Amino acid sequence: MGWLGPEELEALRLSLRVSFWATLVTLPFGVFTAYALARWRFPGRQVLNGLVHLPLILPPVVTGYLLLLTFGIQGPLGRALSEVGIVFAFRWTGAALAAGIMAFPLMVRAIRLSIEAVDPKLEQAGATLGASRIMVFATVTLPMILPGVIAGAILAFAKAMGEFGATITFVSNIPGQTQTLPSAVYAFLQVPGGEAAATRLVVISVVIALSALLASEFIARRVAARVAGS
Amino acid sequence: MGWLGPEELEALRLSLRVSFWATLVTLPFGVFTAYALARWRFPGRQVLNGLVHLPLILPPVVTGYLLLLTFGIQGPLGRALSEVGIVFAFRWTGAALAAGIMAFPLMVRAIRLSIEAVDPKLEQAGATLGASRIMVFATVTLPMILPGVIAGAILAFAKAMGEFGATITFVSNIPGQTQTLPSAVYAFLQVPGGEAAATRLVVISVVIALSALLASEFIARRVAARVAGS
Amino acid sequence: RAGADGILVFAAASLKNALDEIAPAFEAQTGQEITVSYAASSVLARQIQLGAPADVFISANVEWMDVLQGKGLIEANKRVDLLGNGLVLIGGTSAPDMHEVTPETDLAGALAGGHLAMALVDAVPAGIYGKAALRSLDLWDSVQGQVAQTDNVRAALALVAAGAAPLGIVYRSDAVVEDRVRVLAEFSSDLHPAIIYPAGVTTSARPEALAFLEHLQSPEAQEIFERQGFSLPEQ
Amino acid sequence: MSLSVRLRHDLPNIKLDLNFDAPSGVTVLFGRSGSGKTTVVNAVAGLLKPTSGRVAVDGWELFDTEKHLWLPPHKRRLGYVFQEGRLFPHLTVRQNLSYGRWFAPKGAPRENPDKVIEMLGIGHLLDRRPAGLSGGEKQRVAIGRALLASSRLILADEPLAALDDARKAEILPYFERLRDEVSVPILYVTHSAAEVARLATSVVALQDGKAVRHGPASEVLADPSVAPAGIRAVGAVLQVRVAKHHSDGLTELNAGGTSLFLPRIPHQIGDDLRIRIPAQEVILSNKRPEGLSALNMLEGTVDTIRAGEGPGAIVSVKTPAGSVLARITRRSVDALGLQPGQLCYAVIKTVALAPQNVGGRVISE
Amino acid sequence: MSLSVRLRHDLPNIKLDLNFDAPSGVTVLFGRSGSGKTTVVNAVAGLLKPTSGRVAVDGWELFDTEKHLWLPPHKRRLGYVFQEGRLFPHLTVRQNLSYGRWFAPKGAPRENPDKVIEMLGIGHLLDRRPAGLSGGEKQRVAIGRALLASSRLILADEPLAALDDARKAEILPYFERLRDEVSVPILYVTHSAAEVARLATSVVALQDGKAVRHGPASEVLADPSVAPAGIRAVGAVLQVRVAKHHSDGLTELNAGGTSLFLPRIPHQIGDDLRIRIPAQEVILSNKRPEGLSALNMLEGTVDTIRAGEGPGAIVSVKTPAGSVLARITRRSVDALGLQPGQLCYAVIKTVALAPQNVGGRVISE
Ligand SMILES: Nc1ncnc2c1ncn2[C@@H]1O[C@H](COP(=O)(O)OP(=O)(O)OP(=O)(O)O)[C@@H](O)[C@H]1O
Ligand SMILES: Nc1ncnc2c1ncn2[C@@H]1O[C@H](COP(=O)(O)OP(=O)(O)OP(=O)(O)O)[C@@H](O)[C@H]1O
Ligand SMILES: [Mg+2]
Ligand SMILES: [Mg+2]
Repeated sequence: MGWLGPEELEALRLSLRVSFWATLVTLPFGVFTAYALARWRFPGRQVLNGLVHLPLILPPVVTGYLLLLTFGIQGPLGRALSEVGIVFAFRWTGAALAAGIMAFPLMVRAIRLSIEAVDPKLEQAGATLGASRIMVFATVTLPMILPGVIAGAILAFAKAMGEFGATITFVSNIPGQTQTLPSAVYAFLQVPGGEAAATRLVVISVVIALSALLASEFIARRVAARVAGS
Repeated sequence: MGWLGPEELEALRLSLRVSFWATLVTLPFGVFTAYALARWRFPGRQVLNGLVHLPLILPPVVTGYLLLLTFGIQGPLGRALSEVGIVFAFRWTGAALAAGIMAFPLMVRAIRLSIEAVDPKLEQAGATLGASRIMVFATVTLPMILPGVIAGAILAFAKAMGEFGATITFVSNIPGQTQTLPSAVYAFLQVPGGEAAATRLVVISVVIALSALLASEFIARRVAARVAGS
Repeated sequence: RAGADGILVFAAASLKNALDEIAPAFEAQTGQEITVSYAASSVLARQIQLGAPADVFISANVEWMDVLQGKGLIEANKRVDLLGNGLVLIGGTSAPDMHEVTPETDLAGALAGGHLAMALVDAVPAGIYGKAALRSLDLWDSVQGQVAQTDNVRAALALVAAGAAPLGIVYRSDAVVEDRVRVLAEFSSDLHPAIIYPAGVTTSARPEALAFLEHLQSPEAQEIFERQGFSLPEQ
Repeated sequence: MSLSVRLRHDLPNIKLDLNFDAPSGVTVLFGRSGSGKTTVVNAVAGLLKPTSGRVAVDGWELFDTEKHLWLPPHKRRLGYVFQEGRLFPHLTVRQNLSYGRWFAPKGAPRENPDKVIEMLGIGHLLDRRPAGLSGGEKQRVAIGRALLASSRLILADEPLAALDDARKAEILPYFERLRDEVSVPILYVTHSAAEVARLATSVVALQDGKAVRHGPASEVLADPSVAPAGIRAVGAVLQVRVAKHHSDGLTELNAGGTSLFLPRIPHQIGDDLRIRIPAQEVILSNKRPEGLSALNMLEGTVDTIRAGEGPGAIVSVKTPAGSVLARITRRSVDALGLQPGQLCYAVIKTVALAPQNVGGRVISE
Repeated sequence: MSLSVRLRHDLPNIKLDLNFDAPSGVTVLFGRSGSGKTTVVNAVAGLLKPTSGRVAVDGWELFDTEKHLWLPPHKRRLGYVFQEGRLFPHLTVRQNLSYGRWFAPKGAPRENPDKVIEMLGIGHLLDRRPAGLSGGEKQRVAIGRALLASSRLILADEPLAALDDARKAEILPYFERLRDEVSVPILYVTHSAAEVARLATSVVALQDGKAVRHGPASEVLADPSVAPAGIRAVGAVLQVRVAKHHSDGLTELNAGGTSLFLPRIPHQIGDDLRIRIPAQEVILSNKRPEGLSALNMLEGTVDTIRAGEGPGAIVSVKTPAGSVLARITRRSVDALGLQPGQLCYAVIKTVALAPQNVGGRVISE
């Protein structure tokens, strides 16, 4: 990648790190939320459902602003968390938080649909064989939804790679800290003649995200074939 | 809605129109693409898959710019289509195109997962009973994936309601023509004192999108219950 | 054609308040309908390059106008420098006054480890101007690592308003209306290139567009601009 | 010939290699679990594309790999009862039943839905969906769906396995009727010797994907070496005619001049029937037995004695009614001093004959 | 008492209302399709929460709605063979088989997997996944999975319906062993009279959700009015002891001092067995028969004569071996002049007795 400047390389590295951690950390929450939405009936279920979808519906700037108000230095949660050493404001962790939240609805949707496709009769069979709810989940449901989980995770990763509006609003653009690829692309597009540089960055991020996507297809297909038993 | 100015009302109406048509027109394509990706093996399948996902990965501004280059007045497709009377540039149709394209990957994902959950053995059973491929699709596959299709459509609608970056880049922000709710929100946020108006618009669009989402949950659950036969 | 029944104005988003007030007056006077599309100057300029049916373009920076003019899309001899603006240093409501930023100002000390909110310093005009000013004051190197850049100047304002950043550099026109921030100091206008909002009519514009351009320079219009915190360009 | 099947196909576990021409009527595929029965049926249905082969029904080719001919399943006009039901979960029972008819050609001969529904006892389920049905109810609906598809070929993969005897007894005659009246060729998989005896026109015995035995039902069933059926399936099949219905509930049959008695059957006097006499159920005597409760005694001469596996032997006795097989112990063979050519009597219980061993047209009122 | 079931539950179609205490051993649920068998089994398994009721196994309560006690399914220590298989598609056959053991308490008594695998004939399938298995193969794996779950209660819903006779004959003794040696209570659903006769300690006959008949297998089977089994299921069950294995492949049993012969069975001399004699298979004679191939002749006196439906009658004969039932025609009853108290002989074919009518411990080498 000789044709990338050091700052752009930095942005690429950061984007990868942010997207990776955003995906990894949200994944368990995504699986749990999807499971709860798919299989449990509880009061507030629709509220949770709406909440999960909010980032998809809100303009990203608004999401970013809400994050700023909540997790910023002055925000209630931000202050509480900073006491235990977790700081989001103006850190790459904040970028990951923003990316994770923006990608969350996509992840949950994908996983939830695959959970709904699992025949509860198989889970019942697991229970009669002595597996508790959690073990049934771990040994029956989870392996069977693995294609959906992988798909959801990579989808979230791709989305995180492209996230811009919420991130820049929440943690702004600090080179080496919070300047992700999309921020860099945006900056290039603001000035006359920046198209070439922007294109270069877009190509890189597209190649990465598409590779991840294809890899996920491949993995998911392998897993699905294993699950279907052929 | 007495507390909405005429311009804001206009934006709301336009957003609804744009999202509605974006969803409606892309739906058949979405179903078809999802089916092709889920059930057919053809060369270029992964290319199609990547293409479908591009809008998710690209920063919206980039997507909008590409749309402008392609479907704009001077773009190759834009020019060709305008000869047959289809004009996207700086029209609400263009906003619908942008919204549709941005929402397309979400729609396809949702539908595709639900197609993959349909047991091909049931489709085989349909075939042995004399139904051609298309009829099997219409009488077995489609009814069974209806919850997924509804979910995908509403998801797309919600996404379309919130789409901003690609839209404003492609068709600008012309009141009554291309100024959707999110564009109006953007404009308000760019000037001092616009926050109250912006918040009002955000609340409206969230209420609409969430209602649609809840309605879709409800419908999908009804359909799923019917399909599951309980 | 979009805006077929009137004049289509492409204007930098920061002008929304002012133009929303000016346009109805013009409409009432002339019966000409005005439609304004507000977006980032870069977005609008690109759209005009690719054939957007705009009649009037008001940019927040000179460069994009130059690009369009260079391509022959703007009537060169009708172009005017419509407005000016100033840069200010803002802080929270309880931050102490600083009067003027000078080379001696301990900006880094005032930040106390926090961040200085600015628009993108290499891409967005307000950021570019701010960086130039800090450079002139030799303050840039001391704060460079603490600059939090946002995609537009309003977002930088929001960072300060929300208390996320102790200080920020924004346009005077933005700072005056926000209650949660106060202007700590003004940057002298000779510290940075002149902040100019050029306006012009496109080469494909309908004749009525010129009237609007002239109306923008009328005293009534100028008074509204000034009320919104803009200055008149130093001719 | 009505059903002509030639198939070659490799599965990971077994190599399918079959070739049989079956006469019109019911062809039963017989064989142990995993021997390839379902695979053959799927190939005939077009759900599986075999490596090579040809299948034709009444001369109408469904596929021929040499001619590169391949009819897709929906053009084969099938009624397929799957081993696992495969009801459409989103349709009601009624809609499942009529599904096939939506696509049948206009003029196709069709079964009377009301009759099929009544026979299957699913009238009270019509408005329900499959999810809430019991195992047997699902299977009955699946049978109904296949029967009502106005098809030219019926495939049935263990259709009655999930049903109780009483229900089986109600449904079997229907398949007979299809065979005899409607003359739809039927490819039928079962593990039940009784079903074979009752329905099969010809039997194809499968073992590890190969047809190890193939022939008319009466021949295959008379052969004690037919492994899949088990020794209990061995029996003779006699051609008889209904002679008289007695007032005490018995029906008298004429079998080559001799009388056979069995509990009342619903056939009309003069009807020609096939009746299976399980070798299992026949007792031999070397003198005319007296004072026995068994009403049927056929005088004949011992034809062959084949010592079977274990302590048993199959004795074939030539009687005026036809060849009768008896499975008795070797000890009895010795005790009675049975030898080929010797006079002996075959004793058959009346109740051993009915009802599942009688095949033939039933005229329902 | 070992299995105590009290249930009340309303389904859209039928109202379940049951109450039975079954002794330890196999309790067979018997009844037509749709009578509620699976629903009962599901309630015992905890997959369905009935409106009210109580189920206890060996005094251990699984649930009691009055006490608000409800053990979730995974705490009930079950081995459930489902009517529709329900194998885990993502696991190999081997993993499916060992699934239950992953969760069994450490010290729980466990079956030997190798033995179960051999008995079920699934050794060659261990590394495959369910999707590629034939119907019968799937069912065998499902049986294995339940048997290997180290459970305190086995539920089997038509476990053998999809299997051929030979395989059934191999698996049935295994359930017997579970019943006799491991003494796991078994709730077993079947439509097959032979399985009932062979396995059942007690039988619960269901009709429209109600237990219309409930009692020891020998009683229920001797009752011609038990509708679900069909008249062919009627038979006597005798207590016998293995006396001798003869060199010609026969085994001699001692039944109350009388000898009975049947093809060699794998039990040891001195073993106590139950043997079912289907009424269907018994011939009566009013004089000592001679020259017959049937080796078993029991002398006795006529006890009762019950005219059944149609032309038949069930004659009960008191013999030293116990009560024997014979199903013969009323015409024969008249012809033989049978009357209560009269001397008569019950003739039973040797081959009619084996193998599926013999129950008891099998000592495998
Ligand atoms: N979830 C359900 N919803 C509605 N009806 C049901 C449901 N489950 C069972 N039934 C009905 O209850 C009755 C008993 O069903 P069940 O499955 O217990 O029968 P079964 O005796 O096991 O029959 P089979 O021998 O056919 O398996 C049937 O008529 C069935 O249609
Ligand atoms: N898709 C497949 N992949 C791998 N092996 C298969 C596949 N389908 C069938 N087999 C194997 O081929 C053999 C024949 O299967 P088939 O289903 O035809 O048996 P079957 O005679 O119908 O048995 P059953 O009586 O148990 O239904 C079995 O051993 C099975 O495991
Ligand atoms: Mg099969
Ligand atoms: Mg059942």
